Amino acid sequence: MEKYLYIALFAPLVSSLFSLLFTATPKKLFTGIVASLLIITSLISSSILLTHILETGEPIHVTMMTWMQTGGLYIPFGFLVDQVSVTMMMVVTLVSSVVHVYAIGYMDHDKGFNRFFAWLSAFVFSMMILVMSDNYAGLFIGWEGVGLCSWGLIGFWFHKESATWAANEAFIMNRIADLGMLIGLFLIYWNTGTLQYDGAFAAFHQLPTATLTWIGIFLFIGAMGKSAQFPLHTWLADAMEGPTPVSALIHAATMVTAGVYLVIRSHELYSLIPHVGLFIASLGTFVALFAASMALVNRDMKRVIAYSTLSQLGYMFAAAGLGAYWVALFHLMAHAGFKALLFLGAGNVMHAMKDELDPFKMGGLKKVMKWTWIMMVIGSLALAGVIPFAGFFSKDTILEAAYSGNHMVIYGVLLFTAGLTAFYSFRLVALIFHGEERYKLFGVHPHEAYRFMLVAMSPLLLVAIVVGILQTPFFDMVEEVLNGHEYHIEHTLALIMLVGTQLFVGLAILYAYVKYANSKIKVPDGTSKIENSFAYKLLINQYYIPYAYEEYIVKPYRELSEFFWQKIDVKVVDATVDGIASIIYNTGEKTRDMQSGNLSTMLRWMVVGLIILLSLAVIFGFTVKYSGV
Amino acid sequence: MFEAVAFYLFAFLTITMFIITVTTSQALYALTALAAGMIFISAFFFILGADFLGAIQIIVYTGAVMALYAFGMMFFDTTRSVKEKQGNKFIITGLSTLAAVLVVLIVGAPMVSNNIVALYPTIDGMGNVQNVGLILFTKYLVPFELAAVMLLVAMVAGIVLAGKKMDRSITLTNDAELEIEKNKKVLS
Amino acid sequence: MEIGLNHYLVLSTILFAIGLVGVMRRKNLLLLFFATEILLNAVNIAFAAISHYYGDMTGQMFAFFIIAVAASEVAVGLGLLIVWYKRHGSIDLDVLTTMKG
Amino acid sequence: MLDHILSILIFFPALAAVFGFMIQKESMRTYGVAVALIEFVLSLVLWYAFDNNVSGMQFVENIPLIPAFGINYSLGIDGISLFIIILSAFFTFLGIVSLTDTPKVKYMIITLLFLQMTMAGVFAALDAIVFYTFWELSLVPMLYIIGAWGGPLRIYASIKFFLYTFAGSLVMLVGMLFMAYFYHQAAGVWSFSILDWYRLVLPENFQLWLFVAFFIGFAIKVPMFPFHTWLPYAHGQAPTIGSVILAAILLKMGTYAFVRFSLPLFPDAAAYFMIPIAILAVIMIIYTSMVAYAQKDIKQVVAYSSIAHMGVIILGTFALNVEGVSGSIFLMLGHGVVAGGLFMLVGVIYDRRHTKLMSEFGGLAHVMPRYATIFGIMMMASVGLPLTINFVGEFLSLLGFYQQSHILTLLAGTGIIVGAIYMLAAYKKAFFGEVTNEANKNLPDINKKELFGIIPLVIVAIWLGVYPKPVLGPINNSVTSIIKLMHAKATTELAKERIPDLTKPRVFLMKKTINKEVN
Repeated sequence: MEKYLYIALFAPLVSSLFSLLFTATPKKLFTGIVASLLIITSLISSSILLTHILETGEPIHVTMMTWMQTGGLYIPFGFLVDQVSVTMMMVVTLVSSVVHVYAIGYMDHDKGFNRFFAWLSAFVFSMMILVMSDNYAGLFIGWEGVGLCSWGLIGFWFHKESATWAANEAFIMNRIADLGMLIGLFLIYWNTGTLQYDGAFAAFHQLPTATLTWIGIFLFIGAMGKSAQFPLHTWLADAMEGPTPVSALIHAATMVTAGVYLVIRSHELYSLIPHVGLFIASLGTFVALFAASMALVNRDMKRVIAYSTLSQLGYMFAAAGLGAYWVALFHLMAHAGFKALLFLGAGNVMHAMKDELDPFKMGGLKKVMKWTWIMMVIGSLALAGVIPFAGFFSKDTILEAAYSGNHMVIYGVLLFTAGLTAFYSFRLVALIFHGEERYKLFGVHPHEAYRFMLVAMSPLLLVAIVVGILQTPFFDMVEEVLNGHEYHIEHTLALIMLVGTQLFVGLAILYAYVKYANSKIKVPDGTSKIENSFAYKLLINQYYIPYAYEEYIVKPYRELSEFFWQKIDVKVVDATVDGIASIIYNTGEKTRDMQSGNLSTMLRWMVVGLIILLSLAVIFGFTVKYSGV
Repeated sequence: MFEAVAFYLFAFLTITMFIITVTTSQALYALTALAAGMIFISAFFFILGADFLGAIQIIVYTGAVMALYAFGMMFFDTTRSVKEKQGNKFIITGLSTLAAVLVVLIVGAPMVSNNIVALYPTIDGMGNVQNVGLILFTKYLVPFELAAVMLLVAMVAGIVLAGKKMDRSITLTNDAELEIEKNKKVLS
Repeated sequence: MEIGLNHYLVLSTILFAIGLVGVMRRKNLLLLFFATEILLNAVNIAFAAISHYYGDMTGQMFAFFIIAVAASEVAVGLGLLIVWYKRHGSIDLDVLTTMKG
Repeated sequence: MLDHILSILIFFPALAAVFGFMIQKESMRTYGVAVALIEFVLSLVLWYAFDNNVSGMQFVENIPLIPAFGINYSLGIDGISLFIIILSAFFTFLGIVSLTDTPKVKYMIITLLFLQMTMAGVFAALDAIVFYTFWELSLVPMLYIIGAWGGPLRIYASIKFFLYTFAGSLVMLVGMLFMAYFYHQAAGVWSFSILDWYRLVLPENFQLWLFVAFFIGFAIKVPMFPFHTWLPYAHGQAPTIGSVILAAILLKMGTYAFVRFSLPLFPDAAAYFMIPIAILAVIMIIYTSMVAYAQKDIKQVVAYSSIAHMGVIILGTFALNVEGVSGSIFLMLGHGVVAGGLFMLVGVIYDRRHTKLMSEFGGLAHVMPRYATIFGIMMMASVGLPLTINFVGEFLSLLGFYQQSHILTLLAGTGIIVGAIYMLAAYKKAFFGEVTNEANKNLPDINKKELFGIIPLVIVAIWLGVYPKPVLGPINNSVTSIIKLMHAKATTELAKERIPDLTKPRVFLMKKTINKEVN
């Protein structure tokens, strides 16, 4: 089995290095094909590992080699495949295989084709390290690695100012969170003496709650950055500057869920500190609502989906924070499927619309892009949580978990958010695929995507449809590791809740259709009443948070830097040094006059010197005399 | 009483002479005043019982040194008055006084505290010259010999230095000749 | 009115001061030499006086050597002075500035 | 030969440099490369012959120079100095190989070879006077390199560099003389041998003064805030090769000396001054990172980033535990490789455009993709991405210091954020966007000779990031023995508490929690 583990891990690396060889050369189709094949190899190996885990239930644990060893610190490259990580591996390899194949079509005309695959495969490799590592340090390698690849991929079209800006923003925001995670690692090491999961988890039980709380908080800060939780969320929406397959893979399915994975992985820690868990859940709930509200009005197709990702991540954190780790993982899995599907569908639309992102400028695309339409609708249904699609099972369980944990506020907010989710998803679908064919005004001739791209998307479609049925087997698989339990609410109540939720969601969908699928929709020009309302402005400007960051953090930082350099470094520190030097130099210049060569002057100075020496002698004599020696 | 009268008299004379020496603008006056001052100083030596030293003072200073100066002055143009353009006189006087006071302080301090012990005490019943001789030729024999050699060297040096081109006088050559000579030197 | 050591020391101080004044204000090298002679003699008086009042011959010995040194100095100094004068035609200190830094 | 390998390492380049005067101008480069290669191979032989299991000094040589004062020509290396010596030979080699069309290349090579002698000497010396001699001698070739081949302000920069560091080392010399005097007082004989000094336990107040004296000398060399201002000038004016050697090796002398002198000689003082120095280090990290962000000249960005990294090294050194000190030594190597590489890369673009202003560039990734890739790798190494050489060092340094202070480590950790900010901003300005400047449209990509200089650095940067063990192992051994020595010598309670006792079984559980420190 170790063989498959290594294949699953290193196939993406090989793929990346292979593509790297051709980065500086023009497009070569075979790099895409080879890369995809290698990723699929990784997927197959992961599947073999999954079957192994399902059959035996035995986790596979290997230690490849030592990484760092000094003092009491020992960090190996160790890999662990258990029920949790194999789930993540499946998610990662499946989505990335799909995205790789899809990208062959999507990046068809791009001159950075080879480079794209190098980055994309490198990302998969980092993600595999992240999920497979058996210690926190290894997780951190993957953690930073995915950050790097995300930087490279968001800024893939580096000629665009906005893209590079977004790339840097994402990297730096992630670094802020990484610092938190690093501190968490330090705390774990100095308190438990190891960074291995098993050793650390065992030691956690003996630690005081205060220490555990700090560890929990710092690790969660790390998770907040990667999973774009408030207040570090702004980078995710801006990250949509990257190519759409990247958005699907990194900013929907895998990387952003790494934070959730971290919390699930550290469940032994978080179950010891439920108050931190509650904070996580509350923050998650808040983000779910907060992000959904921003998605309501946004006029950028990809950003809407990004906000919905943010919102769904909030759901996952809500679940994980409440101790329902397996539910969080399940929602992660389901979400990866349908969200990647939505993104890739959006990618098709973008391709058809020549990179147009405003859904108001589309409309009626159903006729030309039937398959994409179907996929988007199914993806949206799954996202909205309509029975019997994937989202229904996972989201409903989260609601149940909140309800049975007696967290009524969380429950209520999450329920309300579910409605919002349904609304904005179908607002998007309605605007893009139904109503007037507004795109004709802009002279675009949309066409359906390549056939193989659609085929490539089909596994995701499958996931979005059927994954819900797998809930019970999935629970059986992970319950051993995650100490989960199923949530049983009284039958009639459960039924009422189910019907109520479905009705609510259904109404929201209906409302979205009624409002946006009719022929009266025009391209907004900023004059309508709603566009001038306060709420709309607040939401379209993302609560003015990016503006505030720019104004109150970035600008002051830049000015302070300038100040430090121009004023402090040059005018104070360096000037002091030069001042000392010039004092000495000027003393020399001045005393040069003494050496006029005129004997008379020199004699006078001699007398002065004589007096000084004599005075010193006298003073010294007195000190000797009166100091009692 | 006699001692006091003599001290004050000679003190007054010495100081006057030396003040003339350092203030006069005529070189010849200065020379004369200096010679007189030297002789008056020897009076102090006699009062203090250092007869030998007094004799030496007269012989060496007034006899030899002053004669040297007098001969030396023949080479210079001593007839013009010496030009004296000095800066602040207070500084000069002040500095001098301060230095002098400090010297006294340093020299005087051990005596005030009375922790001085005679290294080579005078032997009673012996004349001053005998005392001097006794110590000079025992304890200070080497310095004495060195002083002798030094004097010899100084003599030779003085002759050699001053004796170059004794045959020509600069005061008597005119400027044009001097100019030519200077150019020659530069060329060579 | 007994004449004590202090009287001699004060006298010596006054003479020394006069000598220093001379050293500092004289521009003519020859007259500068005179001033140094005054300095030496001022010290000589002090030595002789101390020697007398403490009954120690060392002071006289020093005065003796000082005289010797003074004599040599005059001999060599005058020789140099003459050479200098021959070369530059002046023994004014203001002209002697070849050592300007 | 192995008995005298250190002497050979030190004096072979010097001898070769002397012979270099007789070599013809045309064949000088070949000669220089050959000599540097032999030197590098010798240093590798040294590594091969080095016994990893011994924590003490190896290849010791001892020849009395002035026996009356106990001054000996005494050499030896341990796990700490071994790799820095190898690094210096490595950089001399790469530097000569990648030397671009410098005027008077003959004299440049001779100077570099002399410089290599002094560098090897500093790191191999076991006698304070020998150490001091090489320490000061190393200034001369560098002064010459900056002053003769530098930019327009070269005279100012070189004089500043020389006088500043020289003034510091004079204070250090006074400290050394006092140290020898105290040794004389205690042992009755004079000795300048560092190993002898190790055995001397000084009273705390003496330690404090001596520590300060040594500290000033080392801190200027490092350079620590606020003694750092000579560095930007030196880097700004120095030719590429000068910057490379300066950043890669010469700065390490200061931090190396901290480990070699300050820690084992004055454990109480080190513990006493730990927090103030750490505060300085934190200021260094954050402040210089911000200053780096404000720079307009890409070389200055790298120069200031060097200072920030040196701050992390200082922090690791004064963690006073094995993790931190090992990490700081590893980071010395890491920073040497990475900063040296970055300076070389800046040199590549400077050779093409004769400017280093970022506003002159933009969109270079279009015209020079290979160059952009390599620069990107080195930049990411500099930012401290895992699996690159800098991460290992930074991680261990911060990890080590975390034991001593939570809050200071947290503040120092912001260095990884601000570090990313200035590096990415600089990279964005120079490489991303459209090519706007006409002059950049047809720049040739990085060529073979430049690649030959830079690729080994990239390989080392990644190799030691993935597999640091062969280097970290020997370092760990030597550091462990130093920490043991420090704990044994510590006299004050504070020092006993701050320097871990390695003889006892380790107890993990931190003594103070964050809550305590916050309160």
